[in-house]
Amino acid sequence: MSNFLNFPIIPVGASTFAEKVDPLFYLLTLMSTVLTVGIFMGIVIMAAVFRKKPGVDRPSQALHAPILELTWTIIPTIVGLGLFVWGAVLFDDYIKVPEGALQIDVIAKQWMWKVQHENGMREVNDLHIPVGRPVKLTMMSQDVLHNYAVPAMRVKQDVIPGRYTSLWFEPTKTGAFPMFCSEYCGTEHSLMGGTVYVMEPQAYNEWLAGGPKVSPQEAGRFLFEEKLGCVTCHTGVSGARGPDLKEVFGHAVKLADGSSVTADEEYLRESIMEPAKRIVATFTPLMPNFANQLNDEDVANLIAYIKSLTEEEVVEVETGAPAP
Amino acid sequence: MAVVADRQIIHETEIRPRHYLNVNHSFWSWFFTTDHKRIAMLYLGTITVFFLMGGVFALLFRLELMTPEGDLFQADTYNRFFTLHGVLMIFFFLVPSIPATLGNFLLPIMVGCRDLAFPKVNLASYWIFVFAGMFGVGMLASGGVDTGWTFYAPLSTHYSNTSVFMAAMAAFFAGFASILTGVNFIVTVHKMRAPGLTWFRLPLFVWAQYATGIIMMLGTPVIAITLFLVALERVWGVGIFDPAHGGDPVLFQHMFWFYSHPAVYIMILPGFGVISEVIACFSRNKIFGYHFIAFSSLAIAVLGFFVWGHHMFIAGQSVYTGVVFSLITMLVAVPSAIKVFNWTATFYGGNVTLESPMLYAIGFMGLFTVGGLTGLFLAAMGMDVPLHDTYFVVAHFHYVMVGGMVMAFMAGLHFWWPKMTGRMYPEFIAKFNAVIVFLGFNATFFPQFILGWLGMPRRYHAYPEEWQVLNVMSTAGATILGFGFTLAIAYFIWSLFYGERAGNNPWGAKGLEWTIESPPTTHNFHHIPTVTEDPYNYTGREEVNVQQ
Amino acid sequence: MSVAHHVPAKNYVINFFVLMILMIATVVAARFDFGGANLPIALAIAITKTACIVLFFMNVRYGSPLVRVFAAGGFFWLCIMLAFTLSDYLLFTNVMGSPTTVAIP
Amino acid sequence: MSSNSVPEIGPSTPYFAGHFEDVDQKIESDILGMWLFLAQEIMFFGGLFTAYSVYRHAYPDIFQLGADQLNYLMGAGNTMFLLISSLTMAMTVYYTQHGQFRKQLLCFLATMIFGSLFLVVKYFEYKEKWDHGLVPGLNWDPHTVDFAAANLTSPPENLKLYFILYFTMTGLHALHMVIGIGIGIAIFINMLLWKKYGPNRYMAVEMFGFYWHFVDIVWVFLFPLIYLI
Repeated sequence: MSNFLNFPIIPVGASTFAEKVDPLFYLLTLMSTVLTVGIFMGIVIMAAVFRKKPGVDRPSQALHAPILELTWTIIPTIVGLGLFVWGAVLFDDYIKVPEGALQIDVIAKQWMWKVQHENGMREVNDLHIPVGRPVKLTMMSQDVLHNYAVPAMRVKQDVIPGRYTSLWFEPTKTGAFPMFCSEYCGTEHSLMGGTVYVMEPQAYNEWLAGGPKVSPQEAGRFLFEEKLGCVTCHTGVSGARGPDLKEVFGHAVKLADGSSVTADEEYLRESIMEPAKRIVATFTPLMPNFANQLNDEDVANLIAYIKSLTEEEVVEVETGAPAP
Repeated sequence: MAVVADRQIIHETEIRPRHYLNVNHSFWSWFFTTDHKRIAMLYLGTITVFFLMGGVFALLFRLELMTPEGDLFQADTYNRFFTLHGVLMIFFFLVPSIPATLGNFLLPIMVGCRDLAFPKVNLASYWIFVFAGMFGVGMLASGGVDTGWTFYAPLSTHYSNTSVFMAAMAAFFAGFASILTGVNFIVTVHKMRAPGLTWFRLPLFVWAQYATGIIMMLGTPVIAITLFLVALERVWGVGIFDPAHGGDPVLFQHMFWFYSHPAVYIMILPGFGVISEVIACFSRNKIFGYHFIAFSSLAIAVLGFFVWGHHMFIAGQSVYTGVVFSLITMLVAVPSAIKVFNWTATFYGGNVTLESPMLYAIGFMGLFTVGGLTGLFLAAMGMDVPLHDTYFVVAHFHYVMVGGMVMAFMAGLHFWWPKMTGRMYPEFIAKFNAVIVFLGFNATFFPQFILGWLGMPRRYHAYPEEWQVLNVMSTAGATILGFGFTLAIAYFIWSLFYGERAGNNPWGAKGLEWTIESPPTTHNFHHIPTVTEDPYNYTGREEVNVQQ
Repeated sequence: MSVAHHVPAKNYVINFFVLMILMIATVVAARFDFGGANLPIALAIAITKTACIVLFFMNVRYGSPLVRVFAAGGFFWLCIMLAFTLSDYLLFTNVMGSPTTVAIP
Repeated sequence: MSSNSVPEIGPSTPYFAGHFEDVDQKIESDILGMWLFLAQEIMFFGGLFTAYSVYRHAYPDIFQLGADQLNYLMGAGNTMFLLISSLTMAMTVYYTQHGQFRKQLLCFLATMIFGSLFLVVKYFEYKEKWDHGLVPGLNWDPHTVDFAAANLTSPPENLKLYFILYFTMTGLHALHMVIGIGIGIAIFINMLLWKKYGPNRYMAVEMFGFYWHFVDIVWVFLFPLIYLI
């Protein structure tokens, strides 16, 4: 039971911006509480004092107090203007990126966050950053509106298709902080979150040097679609310059010389490193030789990605969801 | 309605014993009625249906939010539920609630005329609303819609697979119903006032409806064209919000909020009007600062158009524009604050009784104060950043919309129910219910403030575990709230058949509507009255006319 | 009909010819390149034409003050919407700076 | 309307005040109500004009290129038709108020004819756009557009945006014309067969005139903004 009642009501604040925003929030909360209780007590007391007493026939007498009215016109105006100024100053702080901020690019799509660090290091949904250094995220969306929100840092910013937006904050505490998509973006909106890992600078540098912490499939997909641009020929549509690689792995492939071969790891590796050796039927040997460009890990990643194309297809057929 | 027997009513001064409800019982006499009171009753029935539908969706997704995993419904289903809740409640309940029912019924009576300026337009407004409702039902039948009630492009225009077209058209036509009501109100207030009824003798309810009419007339067409463009984009396949050929999704938000922020005032201003009437009546006192309350309604209506950008501080809007919007937002909050102070001051020196309308009105003042004050959090630009699109916003606007508008609507409905139907509802149950609704409401939405500050984003189907307790509280509150509204509907319907007969003026209230029969005759007045006194002339020796 | 206004028919015809001249003016003006001034010129002519139509064809010139207020109000409100929306786009400066190295497409 | 005696409708029958106190109140209400409706219409089109302004500000070169694709002479001709119809409409109201039924009828007929001519020209314009492959979404193949000569700084596909705006704005305007002609035909039948409108009953004609002039005003802005600059 005590465990049940032990729920948070005060969020963790882990950025310099949190330190600036929190006082305003608690001050406003205090002010709101005092005013609400005050007004409510006022109503109750007045209702009690001026209640209609049975048997007593007291004529009502309206209050006429222009000074009072003026007072409670002017004071809220001043308070409102004060809040405006405070809020605007905070916002100014929120948008002005300090010198030397760590530059990180973020791409949002339904329903994932792709993050790339300055040295090309990539991650998905998560974000690793060092403590005590401003971080600037430059963001764009590939489809609908999203919003990068980190409650512990008290920051959020809409991510818009066709426009760059940015967001900066300076973490002050190490730890793992949840991050959410805060602009409704479709079916899996509520799953489009991740974790912001704030690390000691030393640990961050080690992490940064540690190579992509992404799955082999994801790394392969990056090579395939972006770094190497395989996708420009292997588009998957008929008439493309390269064969469709969906449902290739593990299937028999007809070669130009009339024979046929099963597309296993061995054949795929060969096709990448020495493509002209065994050309698939109806295709011309256009593909460049990648033997000098790729290391073994890259090839393994590419093959993992090509494998995943097949597996995905199978999974989708099983669940009965038609491919779009 | 038609069951109300009229044989027992014998008014000595009455020439025609018939009133607007029993003047003709045929179907067509309702279908083609141009009587503003009948149209108001038709509207009341229709929006109640939509309110129940919207409420059921709310309960369903609150049930889903009991557990953090999101295991009761699929994400898709959940998304549809909250969207349908929003669309139905906003376009089909909140916007028409007070103007189209209480306003329609009372405005012509309060300005002392026989009907609204354009009775046929009023009827057209109702049938357009029903037509829109058919699109709404079509939207439900074709699987609902999952874009959120805000229809943000490009999710709504290209990425959603649900019936966005139907939803957009539903809101489009509901908008025209609202425009026609607004135009009718403005013309009626300008041109149809009874002799002697100067602007400053108008009840504050009329001022509020007039201000609402202005927003309806000038704001609604913009949402109509915006949603029309969304619907067109769905059908046509290309559109002006599509980033693929240079369109800007932020433009959609500008056009959307140009209406949808003033729409908030469409929803709350009529509530202010109701509260002014109720507070004055049950304090038996002149309203404090009449002129201020009257002008502040207009000021809110006008300034309300200059603040829409506060929905977009972090949506990619220019910072300088944001600063202007933030400043004006702070200023528009001031008239609302003063209204609350003025209502409180109205109690002073009065003879306060706590009948059910008054309890709802007091509930309104408390909840609206919270709603208004939390609005300040969101209007301060820097403070908005952590709170934007969290449950804090959800709680804030529910405190204004439900704690404000719905409480005011309940207050008004209880206040004028005897006038509208000639029957009293069970007063004790109504008082009890006012307390239930108040408590249920706070239990539902107060935890959401904390959730929002903790960072829980809106429209989340699954959420981290540590937020479960607060969500469970909220769901429990929603159940109580649901019970409260169901009970109210039940005793209102009961009272139609078995309620005690109300006299012409059961509350001892001032105002033209209380000088005529309950229920009124078809053309309200036998002779157009000449008004010689100020409104809320409660001071001085009171003439109680309670018939119990 | 006390509110009936009997404007001489001649006024309508004069108004029509003024409108035709303005129309020709707007076409001619658009054929020349005035640099940035083309848009203001075209808009000024359009506003003048609107004023002619509203004031004379629609009799607002002879209408009650209330009608004038609401007739002007509609146009004024449109200006508000345009002004505030455009303020966003005209004042839009990417305060946070331009994107740096966005490599991910 | 509560009265049992429905007055016979004719050009000399005064208005039936109905729930109004008197006829003046009715007329003033009608005029005010119509203006409020038109204010609503301004905002309705205003949304489109706002979108136009924003995109024009963003892609001035695209809008220049787009305007070059249109036939401004057709637009000018259409403006002329609308202005003539506006004149005849105003004259219709004038002759109605003065009880000159033949002239009233002729002027109103002219209004309808020039309104229809506008739509005919519009049809040919749309057809030309279709033939040139300038209909986004349905037939988009801008082979007649010389993108190279235009020296665009914005992406060429943004031309779609211009044509979406073109079709939406002129289409919505044309829809208003169609509705106007529809109502006009009803009024015309009333005039022709029953001589319904005269010096004592002219509000329907005058209100229709307001609507007609308003549609004209929309075009007054559409023409330079879309065709010329």
